[in-house]
Amino acid sequence: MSGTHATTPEPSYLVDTGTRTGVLAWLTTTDHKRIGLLYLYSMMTFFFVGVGIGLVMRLVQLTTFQKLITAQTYNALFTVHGVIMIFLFVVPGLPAIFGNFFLPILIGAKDVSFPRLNLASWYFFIAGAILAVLSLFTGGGAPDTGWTFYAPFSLKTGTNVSLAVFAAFVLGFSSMLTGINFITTIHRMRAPGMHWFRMPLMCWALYSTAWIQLLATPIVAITLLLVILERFFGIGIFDPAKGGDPLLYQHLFWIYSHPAVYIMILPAMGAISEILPTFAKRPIFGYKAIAFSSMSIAGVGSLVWAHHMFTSGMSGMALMIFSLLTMVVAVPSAIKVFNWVSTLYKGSIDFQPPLLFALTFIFLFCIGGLTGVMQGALAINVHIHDTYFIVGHFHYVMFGGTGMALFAALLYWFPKMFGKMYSKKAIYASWFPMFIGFNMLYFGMMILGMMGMPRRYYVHLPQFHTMHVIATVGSWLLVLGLVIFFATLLYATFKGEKAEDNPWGGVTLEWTIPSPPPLENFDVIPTITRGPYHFEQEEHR
Amino acid sequence: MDWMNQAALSAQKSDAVFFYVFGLSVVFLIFITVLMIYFVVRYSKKRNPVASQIEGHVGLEILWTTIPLVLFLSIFYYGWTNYEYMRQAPRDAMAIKVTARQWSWSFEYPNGKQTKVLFAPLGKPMRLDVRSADMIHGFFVPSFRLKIDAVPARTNTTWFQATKPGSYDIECTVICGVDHSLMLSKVVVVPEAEFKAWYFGGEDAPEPGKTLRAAEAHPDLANQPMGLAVLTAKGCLACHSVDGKPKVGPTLKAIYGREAQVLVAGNLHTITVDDAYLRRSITDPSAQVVRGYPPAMPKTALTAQELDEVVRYIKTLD
Amino acid sequence: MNDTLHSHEAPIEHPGYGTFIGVWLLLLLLTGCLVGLSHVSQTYAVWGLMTLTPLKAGLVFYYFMHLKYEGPVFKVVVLVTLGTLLIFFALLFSDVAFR
Amino acid sequence: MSGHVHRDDLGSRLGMWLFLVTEMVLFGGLFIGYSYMRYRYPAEFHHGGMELNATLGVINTLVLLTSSLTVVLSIVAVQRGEKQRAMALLGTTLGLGLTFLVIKGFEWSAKFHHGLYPNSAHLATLPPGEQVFFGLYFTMTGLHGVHVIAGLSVLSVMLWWVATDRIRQDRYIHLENSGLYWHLVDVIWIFLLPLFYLAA
Ligand code: HEA
Ligand code: HEA
Ligand code: HEC
Ligand code: CUA
Ligand SMILES: [Cu+2]
Repeated sequence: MSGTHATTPEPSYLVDTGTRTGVLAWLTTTDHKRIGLLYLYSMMTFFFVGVGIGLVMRLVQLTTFQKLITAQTYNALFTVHGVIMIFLFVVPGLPAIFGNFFLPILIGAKDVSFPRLNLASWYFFIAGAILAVLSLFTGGGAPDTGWTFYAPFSLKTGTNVSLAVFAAFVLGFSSMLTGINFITTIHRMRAPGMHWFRMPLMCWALYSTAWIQLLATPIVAITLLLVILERFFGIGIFDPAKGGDPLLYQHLFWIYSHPAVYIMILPAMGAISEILPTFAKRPIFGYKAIAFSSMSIAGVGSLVWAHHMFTSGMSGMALMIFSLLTMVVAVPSAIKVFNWVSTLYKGSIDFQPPLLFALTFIFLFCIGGLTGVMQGALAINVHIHDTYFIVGHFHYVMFGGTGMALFAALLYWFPKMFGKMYSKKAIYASWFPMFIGFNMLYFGMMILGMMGMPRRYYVHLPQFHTMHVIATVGSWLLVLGLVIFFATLLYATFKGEKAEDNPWGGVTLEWTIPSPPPLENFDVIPTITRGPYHFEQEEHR
Repeated sequence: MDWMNQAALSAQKSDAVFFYVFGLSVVFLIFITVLMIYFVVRYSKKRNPVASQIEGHVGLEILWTTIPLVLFLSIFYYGWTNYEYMRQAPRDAMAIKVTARQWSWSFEYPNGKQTKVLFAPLGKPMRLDVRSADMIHGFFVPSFRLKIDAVPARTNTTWFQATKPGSYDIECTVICGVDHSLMLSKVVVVPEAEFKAWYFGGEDAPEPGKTLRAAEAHPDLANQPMGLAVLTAKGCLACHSVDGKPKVGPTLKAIYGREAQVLVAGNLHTITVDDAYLRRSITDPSAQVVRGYPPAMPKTALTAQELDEVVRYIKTLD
Repeated sequence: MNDTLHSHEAPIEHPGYGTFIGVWLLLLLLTGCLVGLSHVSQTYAVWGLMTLTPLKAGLVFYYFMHLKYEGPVFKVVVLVTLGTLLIFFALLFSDVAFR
Repeated sequence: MSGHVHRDDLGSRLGMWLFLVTEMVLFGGLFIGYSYMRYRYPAEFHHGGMELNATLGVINTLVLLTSSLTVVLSIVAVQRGEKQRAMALLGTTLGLGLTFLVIKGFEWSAKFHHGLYPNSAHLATLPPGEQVFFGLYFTMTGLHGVHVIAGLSVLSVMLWWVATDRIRQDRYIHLENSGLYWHLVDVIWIFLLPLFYLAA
C-alpha cells in the first residue's frame, strides 16, 4: 500500500479543529471516528447497567424460596436485562463502534457516504435508549414480558410495554440507517484499486450485516408497532379473543430476531478475521470462503426463524423445514472456524492480548454454536426449549462470541483509536478469572437446563440449587475479570504510553496512518494494488 | 439427578439424539481446541520466525464444507424422525384435557374426573390436549423430555407413555405473569391397577400414589407451618396470597376478625370473619361470596385436620 | 473503483413527457381491467390481483421510479428485496397451510 | 466535515433506494400478515370487503396514480429548466395528495359512523375474522395515510426549493429522491386496492 504518511503530522481527530469545542464539538460531529467513540461510550454505559442487573439476577438465584426482591421485580429485571443487552448493546455492537470507526479507513475513504445521517443514527440510538429508561418509571412500571414481548401477555399486562416496545422501534430505526449508510459507503467510497475481493474481511462482514439490518429490521418495526396499536386500539391481529393469532406474532418477531443474532455475530467474526492474520503474519486462509460464508450466513440466516417456535404448535411441515434449514445455516459458521484455525498453520505467531481473546472467542463460540445445533434438532429441542440450556447457549454465542470479539477488537484497535498502549500484563491477568468464571456461570446454566430448570423463573425447585450456586459464584469471578479489564483500558486512555502507528505489524490500511488518525484519515487517497493481507515484505527469504 | 431419569419413552427418544450430537460436538470441540493450541505453540514467533504465505486450499474448503454438512443433515434427520415418533399419539391413547391458566394446571379425564395433579397409569399411552384459558403457557415434564405450549384459542396435542412409577415435576415454561415460576404441578405415575381403582372408583375414591408423593414431600414445605403447607399443597396459593397482595381471590392476610361484605344468595350482608365463617368459606365457597370477587373458588376437599391447620394459620396472619 | 455501478456521472438520456403520460394511461387502463375483473367473479378477481397488480407496480417501478435508467445494482437491490419477502411468505405458509 | 464529501448523486439515489427497501419490507410484513389472516378467514374477509366502498377506493387509486405522474413530469420539467411548469406540476401533486386524504377521511368517518372501528361495541359482535379484517384495514390504510402525509410534507419543501432555485436544472437529486418516495407510496396503494376494496 502506497505510503500516505504526512511529512508534517496533521492534528488527530481527537483535537477540536472546527468552530465548536469541547462536548458540543462531539455532539455535533459528523466525523465517523468521533461517532464511533460516541457509540462506544454510550453503549458501555448501558452495558454496565445490563451487567449489574445480570448480577442481581444471579444473587436472587442464590436462594430457593426466600428472596431479596419480589417476583414482579425479578420479571422486570430479566426483561430489562434482555432489552438492554440485545437492543442497546449487541445489536448495534461492533458495527456502530468499529464499523463506524474503521470501515471508511479500511476501504481508503475519508468518511461514510452520509455523515450527517450517521450522526442522526446516533441520536436515534440515544432517543431509543432514553425511551427505554423512561419505560421503567412511567405507566405501569418496568415491562415484565421478557425481551420477546410475546402476545397475548404483552397485550394484557399492566406494565409499560408500549413505551419499551416503542423504544425498540426507534432503536431499530437507528440500526437501519446505519445499514443504509454502510452499504452505500462500500459501493461508492472504495479507494481506487480496492476491488471487492481486495476489501478486508471486516468490510465483507459489515456489508452482509447491513443487508440483514435492511431486510429484517422493518419486520420487527411493524410487529412492535402492531403491539402498540393492539394495546391502545385493540385492533385484534394478535389477540386470540378477537380472532387474532399469537403465533403470527411469534413468526413476525422471529423473522427479525433470528437474523438479528447474525447482526450480532457477523461483525464479530469480521473482527476476528482481521486479528488472526495480523498476529500469524500470513494471509488469512481461504479469503473468499470467509467472504462468501458471511454472505450466505446473512442469506440462509433469514430462513430459519421458526426454530424458536418448535413447541408452539406449528405444523409438522414447518417443523421439518425449519429444523433442516437450521442445520444448513450452521455450515458457513463451520467453514469460518476451520479457516480461522488453518490461518494459524505455519504462521509466525506473535502472541499478544488481542490474539488471546480472538482464540477465546473461537473456543466459546464453538460451544455456543454446537449447543445451537443441539437446539435445532427437534427431538432435543422439545426438552431444552425455554430452559436454562437456551440461556446458556445464547450467553455463549452473544457474550462468549460477540462480547469476546468486542474485547479482542477493542484490544486490537485501542492503540489506533486512542494513540495509547495498555498494560498487556494486566490484560492477561484479567483473562483468567473471566474465562473460568464465564464457563462456571454459563456451562452451569446449560447443565441446569438439561436438568429441567425453566428460564425466567423467580424461584427454583430444590434439586437445582447446587448448580445455581456454582453459576452465581462464576458470575463473581467473571465480573472480577471484567473490572480488571476495563480498569486497565481506562487507565491507559489517560496514562498509557504513546502507541506506535503500527504496534502489531498489521498490513491493512488503518496501520498506514498515524495513531490516532488525523481528521481526514488520509492526506492522499491511497491506490490499492493488492489483497488486504499481504505480508510478503516481512519475508526475508 | 433428575435429568438422568428417563421416565417415559419420549425421554429415551430425545436422549438418544442428544448423546449423538453431544458426542460429535465433544469430538469437534476437542479437535479444534487442541489444533489451535498446537499451532500457537508449534508456530510461535520463536519456533517459526518466518511465516509461509499460504492463501488457501480449495480441496480443504470442499472437505470442510461437505463433512459438517453431512453430519448436520444426519443430526437433522435423527432429530426429526425421533421427534415424529414423539409427536404422533397412538390411537388407543387415553385423551386428557389439560387446561392452563394463570397460574395453575388442571386435568380432565375422559370420564369427567378433574384433578390438579396428573395421574397416569404405568406403560399406557396418554394423549394430552393442551389448552389455555388466558396467556400462553408451556407444559413441561423434564423427566419425560416433553414440552408443548398451551396457546389460547387453540389445542396443541402431545403424548407420553410412562416407563417408571414415580412423581415428576410439571413446570410452566412460558413467561405468563408474576407467578410463572409457581405454576407447578406433578405427574404421578402409578401401576395400572392402582390408577384404575381411582379412575373407576366413585367420587370419593382415594387418589392414587399417596405414598409416593408423601415420601418426596417438599423439603422447604417441611419447615413451614402446617397450615401454609396445606395451602401450598392444595393449590390455594394460586389464587390467594398470604402477604396482602390481591390475586384472583382476596388475600388471606389479616382477614381474621375483620368486617367484610359478602353476598349470600345475591344479597349483601356484613359479617365478621370468625372461625365458622372461614370454615364455611372453604368447605362451601359459593355460599358466601366476598364482595368484588367472582364466585370462582373451587370446592376443595380438606380433611378435618387440614381444615383446622388452615384456619389456625390464617389467624396468625396479621 | 465503483466497478459495479456506472461510475460516470454524466446525465443519462432523460425520457420526455410523452413516455410517462403513456405509462400513466396504461396504468389507468389496467386499473379499469382490475375493477372489471373483480365484477366478473371471485376467481377472476383473484387472478387479476395476482397478475395485474404486480404489473402495475412494476410499471411504476420501472418508469416512474426510473429503474429502467439505473445501473444493475439498483435492479438487484429491488429483486433481492422482493425475493426476500417472497421467501418469508412461502416459509410462513409452510406453517399456516399445513396446520 | 461534509466539506470533503464530494457530491455523489448516484450514491444518494442508492441510499434512497435502500431506504425504500426498508419501507417495502415494512409494508411487506403487513401484507404477509394479511395473507396469513385471509387464509384463515376467507369468508369473513370476503364479507368485510363488502362493507367497504369500492368506488371511493378506485377514485383514490386514480387520484394517486395521477399524482405520481405529475411528480415524475415535474422532474422532466426541472431537467429541461422549465421552472414554472415544474412548480405547477408539483402543486398539482400536492392538491391530488390532499384530495386523497380528504376522500380517505370521508371513508373512515363513514366506518366510524357504522361502529366499524377497533374496540367498538358493534365490531365486538361480529365474527372474529371480521374483527381482524377491520383491524388490518385501519392499520394498513392508516399507516399508508401517514406515509401520504409524510410524502406531502417532503414535496411541499421541494416545491419551495424549486421556487427558490435550490433545485435547478443541474441539481435536482432531492426532488428525484422525494419523487421516489411518493411513487412508493403509490405502489403500496396499488396493492391495498385489490386486497381490501376489490376483495369482495
Ligand atoms: C450471537 C447470537 C447467536 C448466534 C450466533 C446463534 C447461533 C445459532 N443458534 Fe442461537 N440463539 C440466540 C443467539 C444466537 N444463536 C439467542 C439470543 C437465542 C434465544 C432467544 C430467546 O428465546 O430469548 C437463541 C436460541 C436458539 C434456538 C431456539 C432455542 C429454543 O428456544 O428452543 C435455536 C434452535 O435451533 C438456536 C440455534 C442456533 C444455531 C443452529 C446457530 C448456528 O448459527 C451456530 C453455528 C456454529 C457452529 C455449529 C459452531 C462451529 C462449527 C463447527 C466447529 C463445525 C463442526 C461441528 C459439527 C460437525 C457438529 N438458537
Ligand atoms: C450480550 C448479551 C448479554 C450479556 C453480555 C449478558 C450478561 C449477563 N447475563 Fe444475560 N441475558 C441476555 C443477554 C446477555 N446477558 C438475554 C438476551 C437474556 C434473556 C432475557 C429474557 O429472558 O427475556 C438474558 C438472560 C439472563 C438470565 C436468565 C434469567 C431468567 O431466565 O431467569 C440470567 C440469569 O442469571 C443472566 C445473567 C447474566 C449475567 C450474570 C451477565 C453478566 O453480568 C456477566 C458479566 C459480564 C461481563 C463480565 C462482561 C462482558 C463483556 C463484554 C460483552 C464486552 C464489553 C466490551 C465493551 C463494552 C467495549 N442473563
Ligand atoms: C380458582 C381460585 C381459588 C382457589 C384455588 C381457592 N380460592 Fe379461596 N377464594 C377465591 C375467590 C375468587 C374468593 C372470593 C369469592 C368467594 O368468597 O367465594 C375466595 C375466598 C376465600 C375465602 C374467604 C376470604 C375472605 O376474605 O373472606 C377463604 C377463607 C378462602 N377463599 C380460602 C381458600 C382455601 C383454604 C383454598 C384451598 C383449599 C382456596 N381458598 C382455594 C378463589 C380461590
Ligand atoms: Cu404459566 Cu408460565
Ligand atoms: Cu434463532
